Amino acid sequence: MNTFRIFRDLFRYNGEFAIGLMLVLIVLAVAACSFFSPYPPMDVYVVPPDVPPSWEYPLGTTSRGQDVFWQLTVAIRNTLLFGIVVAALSRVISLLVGLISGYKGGWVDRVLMSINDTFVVVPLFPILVLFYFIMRDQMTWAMLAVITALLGWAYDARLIRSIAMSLRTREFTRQAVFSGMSTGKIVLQEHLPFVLPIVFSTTMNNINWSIGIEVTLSVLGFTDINTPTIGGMIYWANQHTALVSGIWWWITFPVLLVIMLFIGLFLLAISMNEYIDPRSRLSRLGGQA
Amino acid sequence: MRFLRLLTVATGLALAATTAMSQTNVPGVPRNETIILENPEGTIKNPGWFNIWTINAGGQYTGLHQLALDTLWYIDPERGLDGVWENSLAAEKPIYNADFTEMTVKLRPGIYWSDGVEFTPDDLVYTVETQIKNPGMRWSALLALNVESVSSPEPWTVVFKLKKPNSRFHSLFTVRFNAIWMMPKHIFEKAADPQRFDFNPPVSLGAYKIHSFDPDGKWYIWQKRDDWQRTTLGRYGEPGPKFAAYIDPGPPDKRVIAQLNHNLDVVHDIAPEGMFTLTKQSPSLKTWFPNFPFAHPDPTLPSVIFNMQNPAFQNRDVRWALALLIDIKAVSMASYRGAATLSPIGIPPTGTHPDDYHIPLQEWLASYEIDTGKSKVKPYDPTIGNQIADMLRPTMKEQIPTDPAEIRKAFGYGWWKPNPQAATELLEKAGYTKRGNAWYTPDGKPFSIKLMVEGDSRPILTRAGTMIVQQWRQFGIDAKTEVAQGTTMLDRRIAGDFETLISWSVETYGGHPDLSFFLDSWHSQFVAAPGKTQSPRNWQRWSNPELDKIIEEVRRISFDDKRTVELGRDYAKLIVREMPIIPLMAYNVFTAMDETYWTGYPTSENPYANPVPNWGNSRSMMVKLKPKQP
Amino acid sequence: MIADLRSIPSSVELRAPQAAPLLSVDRLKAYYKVKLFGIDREVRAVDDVSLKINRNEIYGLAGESSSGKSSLIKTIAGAIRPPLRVVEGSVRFSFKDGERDIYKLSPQELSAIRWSHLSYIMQGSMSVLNPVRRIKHAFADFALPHVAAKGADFTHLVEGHLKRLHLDPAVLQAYPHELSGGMRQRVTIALATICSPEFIIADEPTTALDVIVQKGVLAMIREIQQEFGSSVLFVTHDMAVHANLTDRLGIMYAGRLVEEGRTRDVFKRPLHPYTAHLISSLPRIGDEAPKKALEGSPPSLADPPPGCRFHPRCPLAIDICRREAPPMVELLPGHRTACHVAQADPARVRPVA
Amino acid sequence: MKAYLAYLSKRLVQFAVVVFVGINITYLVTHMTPINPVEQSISAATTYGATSPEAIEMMRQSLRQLYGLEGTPWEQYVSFWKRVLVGDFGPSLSAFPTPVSQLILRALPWTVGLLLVSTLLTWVLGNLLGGLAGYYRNSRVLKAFGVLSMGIHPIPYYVVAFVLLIIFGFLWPILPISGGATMASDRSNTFAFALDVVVHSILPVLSLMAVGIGGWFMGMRALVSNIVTEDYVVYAELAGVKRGKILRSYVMRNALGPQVTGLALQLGAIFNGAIITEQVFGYPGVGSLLISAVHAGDYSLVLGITTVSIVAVSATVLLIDLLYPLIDPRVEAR
Repeated sequence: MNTFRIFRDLFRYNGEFAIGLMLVLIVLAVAACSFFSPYPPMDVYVVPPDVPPSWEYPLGTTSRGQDVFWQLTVAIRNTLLFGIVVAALSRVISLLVGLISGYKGGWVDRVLMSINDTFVVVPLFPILVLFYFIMRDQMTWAMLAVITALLGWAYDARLIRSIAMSLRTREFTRQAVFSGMSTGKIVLQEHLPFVLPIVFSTTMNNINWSIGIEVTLSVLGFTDINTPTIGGMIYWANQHTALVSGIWWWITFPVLLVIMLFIGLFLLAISMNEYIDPRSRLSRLGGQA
Repeated sequence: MRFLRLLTVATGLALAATTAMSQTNVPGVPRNETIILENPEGTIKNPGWFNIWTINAGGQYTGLHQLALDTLWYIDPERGLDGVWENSLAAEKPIYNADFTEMTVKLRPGIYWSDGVEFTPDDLVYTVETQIKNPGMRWSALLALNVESVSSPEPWTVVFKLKKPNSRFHSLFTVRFNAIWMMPKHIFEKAADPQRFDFNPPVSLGAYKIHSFDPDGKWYIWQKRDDWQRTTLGRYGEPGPKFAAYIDPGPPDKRVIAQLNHNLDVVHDIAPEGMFTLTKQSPSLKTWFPNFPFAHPDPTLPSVIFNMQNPAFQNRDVRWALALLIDIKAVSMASYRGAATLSPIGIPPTGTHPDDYHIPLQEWLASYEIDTGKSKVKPYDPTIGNQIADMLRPTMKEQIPTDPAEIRKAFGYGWWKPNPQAATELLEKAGYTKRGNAWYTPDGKPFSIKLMVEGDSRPILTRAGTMIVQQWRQFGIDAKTEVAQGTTMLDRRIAGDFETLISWSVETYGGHPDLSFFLDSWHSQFVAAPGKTQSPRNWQRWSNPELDKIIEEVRRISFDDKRTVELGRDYAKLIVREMPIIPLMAYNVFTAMDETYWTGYPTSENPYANPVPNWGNSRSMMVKLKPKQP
Repeated sequence: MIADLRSIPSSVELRAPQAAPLLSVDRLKAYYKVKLFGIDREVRAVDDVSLKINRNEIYGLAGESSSGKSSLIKTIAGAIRPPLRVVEGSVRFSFKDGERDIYKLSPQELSAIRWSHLSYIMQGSMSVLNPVRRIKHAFADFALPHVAAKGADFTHLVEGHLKRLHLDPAVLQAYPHELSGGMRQRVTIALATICSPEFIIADEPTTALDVIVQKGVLAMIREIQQEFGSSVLFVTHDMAVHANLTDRLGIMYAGRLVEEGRTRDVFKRPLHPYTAHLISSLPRIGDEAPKKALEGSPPSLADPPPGCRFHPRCPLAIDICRREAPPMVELLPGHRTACHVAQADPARVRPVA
Repeated sequence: MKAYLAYLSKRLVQFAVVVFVGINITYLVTHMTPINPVEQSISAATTYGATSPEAIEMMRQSLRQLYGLEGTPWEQYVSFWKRVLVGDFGPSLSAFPTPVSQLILRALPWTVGLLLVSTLLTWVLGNLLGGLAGYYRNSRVLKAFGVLSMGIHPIPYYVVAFVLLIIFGFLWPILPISGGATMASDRSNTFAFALDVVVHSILPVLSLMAVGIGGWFMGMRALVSNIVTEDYVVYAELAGVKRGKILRSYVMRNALGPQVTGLALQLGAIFNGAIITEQVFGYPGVGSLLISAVHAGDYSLVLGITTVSIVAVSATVLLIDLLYPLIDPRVEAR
């Protein structure tokens, strides 16, 4: 089966996948719109401020004189990119550490897990804030993404390690060892497919987590406020006491979009998981018929 | 399943139970006898520490320096209860000898500490000597540098012998925002080490004494002394509120909510939008200006500060060009939603300053001319305030004043007209070139400017900076804001680690024309070498022989000498010519007062005090406040 | 090997069967109804099966994997969950205290007969015990509701039962992972038989055990059956086990019962070509050439072939086999088969050499 | 037993290493920040008052002495460890001379009280409901709860907290929105004070639960839907074991392992405080202490808090590792 057909069938026959895909596509479409924004994203007072949602400004305008819709397109693009970069980087690290540690065992495992545990126990938030002070204006979102990724892999690495450990004792691994496959090959060819479903679902969680970090840091003002992000929008709305001033659309729409993204990713993850994981596919057919 | 039902019932019950509990009721402290004010310090990390004479150990604006402490003199940033100058613990103004090497203070008798001990010259002598002896104490250095000896040769008189002439020595004991507060000798001499003594509970010299405070640092409650007549405030009559609570009300939105719920009588500062919400929703709101812009202009002057040691900004034409690129109307809108009081000169347009400086200089400003190399331009536009008022009138309606005098008071006395043409000519004169849409420096590099803003801690200035950067960028300069959150700002500002910066290096008394409060530190003798730490407040690191001459002249004349105003105007003109900072506006503080429980707050119509509740002289408010409810 | 196992006497020879069968399955159809990618699909796992099991007998059920035998016993045990559901037919037990139609009972009634009357030894002894609880808890959970004894009496009861089965009561304190595979299977059997059930379903209880252990486990089942006088429905694809243990034997193919008779008769004289194939594929001492495998693979139950479901692989298939499904007919006394060829001439079916 | 002791000692060494490295990382990072506590103190003391450049220079010198910032970085590092090993974090630099430990101890009861209650409540409720939802797949109530918690889960916490605050503090003002207790309440009346503290903690706890519950709920539901297909569950069902018993002893019990580990990590992390909760609800606690310490360049205080947190998290992880065989007997001491 080629990939396209799998997707087509999933879309046609799996409601969760269809809804998930639709939601993610909407979010992506909004992000893509950012390239057609009529206003430079950083400019303020380009439209009249505080206009509620209307025909002219479908999502209203902010107290900074920005169009919420166009601002949102750039914000979601940056936030999404941030989440993806963090997730991708930290997945690579946690996969490497988890698989090697679980497969090699012994002192390699002990050393790697000591490092791993150190990252689990080091309090993330103060470190991020301190880094903000160290990096100062070099603390762009890309930098923040790298640092967040460096601090955000440890927990999942442990998860992957435990799976790799159980795989190591299985029959096919022994066979592979006897047939003289190299460690790298075994890990990549034999173990990775078993680990992928878990990677998939942790990726979703990680994207969500990193967006949360971004928003928290922004709300406290510990990010580069020049780059529009979802957290940045909330930051500015907050600076203008938008909630008590009744400028609800400034906060509601970014939040809605984040919810859509999250639910979309969640549905995609569970439906894809069902497709990838042979066990749950079997259980759909009711065990052995 | 049963569990779910149980949960629902339990939640319902819990909510019902709390409904009954939610009324704020403080036992023994009746709400109608209490004024609740915001302490902008927030939560006090170390709440039980009242020793304000150590550096930065506990809370200061918890009511401690407003209501409990006292010192020799006060200068009100507005008109004052009985004039700008107030002799507080001192019976009269400071008496200097001819060469300013000796200052004599006559003290007021009959003032008592809250534990019944009389305040005497010994307390003043002790305050000075203890601090000199302990270099870690807060005013130790200032006193050690100035004071040769202090003594009380006759009753109620204290004589300071100074190490060198200083015509402004009394300012150390004169409250603008704060000053050197008197220490109770009889308490501190019992402490083993005055630097490690927490002074808890504090003994007051003011009209209020401590009632209770939150061990977690969220609130302090002060109670009116029974013997309030025996304090310096006593001569103005009985203070209205029996209790004064200084609290940490949380982020801006919550301050608005708290005031709408009548749980916070005085909001120190909020975002303009919060103030607009209050004007719409709170019928009991009182503000400094009854109409737009509502806020109280503090005698501080936010400006674009150039790092004058940076070669890029050493050319006056470049600085002027950057000033002419600013569309101040847009900046005013972006920062204060139009509620800014503008000033084109290096003096804040507040208190008595307009009468002394802004109005007399109008003519000079109007005729001031700059030479762009190609043309001569008169950049001043006295109608900017009117333009902003006209711009706001459609949305804010009758809240915008119409009387020209009112407009000038609210929106300032004019500013520079944006003039990109002149800016272009000035830049070209300085050797800059425009290629395509971008400007290049004389040595061919892209002309880039970073403007440092404070972010969260000064949202208004951050907004202004963002707007100015946008205007520079639209002109073809590669401009960017740099956020230096709160403390980083302080570090980088003293280190000179910035290109340009929005902050203030000008702070004045407001109610008194003397400028030495900030100006003295601008003397070139204090300018640090690049890379070294610059001391307050000459952040621009500007040295100018002409300025030095003015400062030295000021040092030679006394505080109340008529010539200070003349010299101040010379300074103002010099700043216009040299533009080492681009003065923008007063720092307008959106202090919101609620008249549900109290009336008689200071306003622009009755400007007897600065309403901003963390200023030391906000104590005057207490004697004017009258209960609204029996 | 087979000869060794034969030493256990068949129960049929000891006791005559009672008149009323303990279990009657009548024209039972149980299908998986699956909606896969939006297409309704029906998997006919059990298709028109009728059989009877008498008191005090061991009935064997044989067939390849995915022949529907697991679905059949799940259906008989009343242990089906969607998407598997009963489409037609009935499953009736005549227990000592009355007759019950499994699919007419309320969930409470069904729970009540479980373990006390109807017990089940599930496939995969490795994983049927909760790995994080001690074995004694499993006994309490499973049996306590069905016996009168409580507290110490119950413990005595369990220990007595274990001793009777030659198991050390100390296993009660153990966790499943601490026991060997054979031991775990014995414990599972003890667990299934604690309430002396009248009917025991044993689903591949010896699969994945090595031969020595297998022998012990089989002996244990036989012993229990004799002691309690229970009936056992014994499922395995291992014909050798059937030969040694069961009294009667049913053969399933593609969701249908194709042959049924006394085990001895079926082995001696298979009446269905598929059975004949199964028997001939048993290894015998002295075999040299590998056995010839049946060509093709079992049909998909979602889309079974018309007529006799075995015909695409049947060496004897004739025209009618492709069109009509053969009925189950008793050709010899107590020996039924569903084969057009055999019904025409039973002699034509014989084990392939 | 011997194997367990060997494991224990190995694990203890690892604990020590992790704590040591962790504290060193934070030490390094805090000392890399450009914020200078001396300058911060000076700025705080002189922001509005009269001052002179010469005086500032004098202050700078005496403060460096007072704060003990003289000496080489190595000497400072060594003296830091000497103090930490005896549990002394030294004086706070932004509230000199108050000891750091005193500041932390004052804030800690609030933080621990609030976060312990909310974390445990969230965990219990989330897992209970998630377990039920995984087991009773057709329950409408549970499905609705699933959708709701999934919808709230991704909303930035700040927004959730603020919306709650506006609803219950402004639109329908039935709950206190600020502080840990009523102003000037009588703390000697223990019962009334305790009730007051509980009422003040309702909104913070609710907000924390609202965003936290979805994670546990979804995690547990996924775990349970896997477990219900396990043989031992199917077998117990076949045996007619009561559903409630199956749910408790077979399904939930077996799903507990990973969730307990997650809980341990969260419990350890509560020593960081809940910065945004504290900010929004004006709740006293370690979080705001930490932020203000960072702002003030008070690395003594930052290090004090992070060290407490690192030790707490490592200790709970260690404890869970050592106790894990109780939850899952299959896990032997490795």
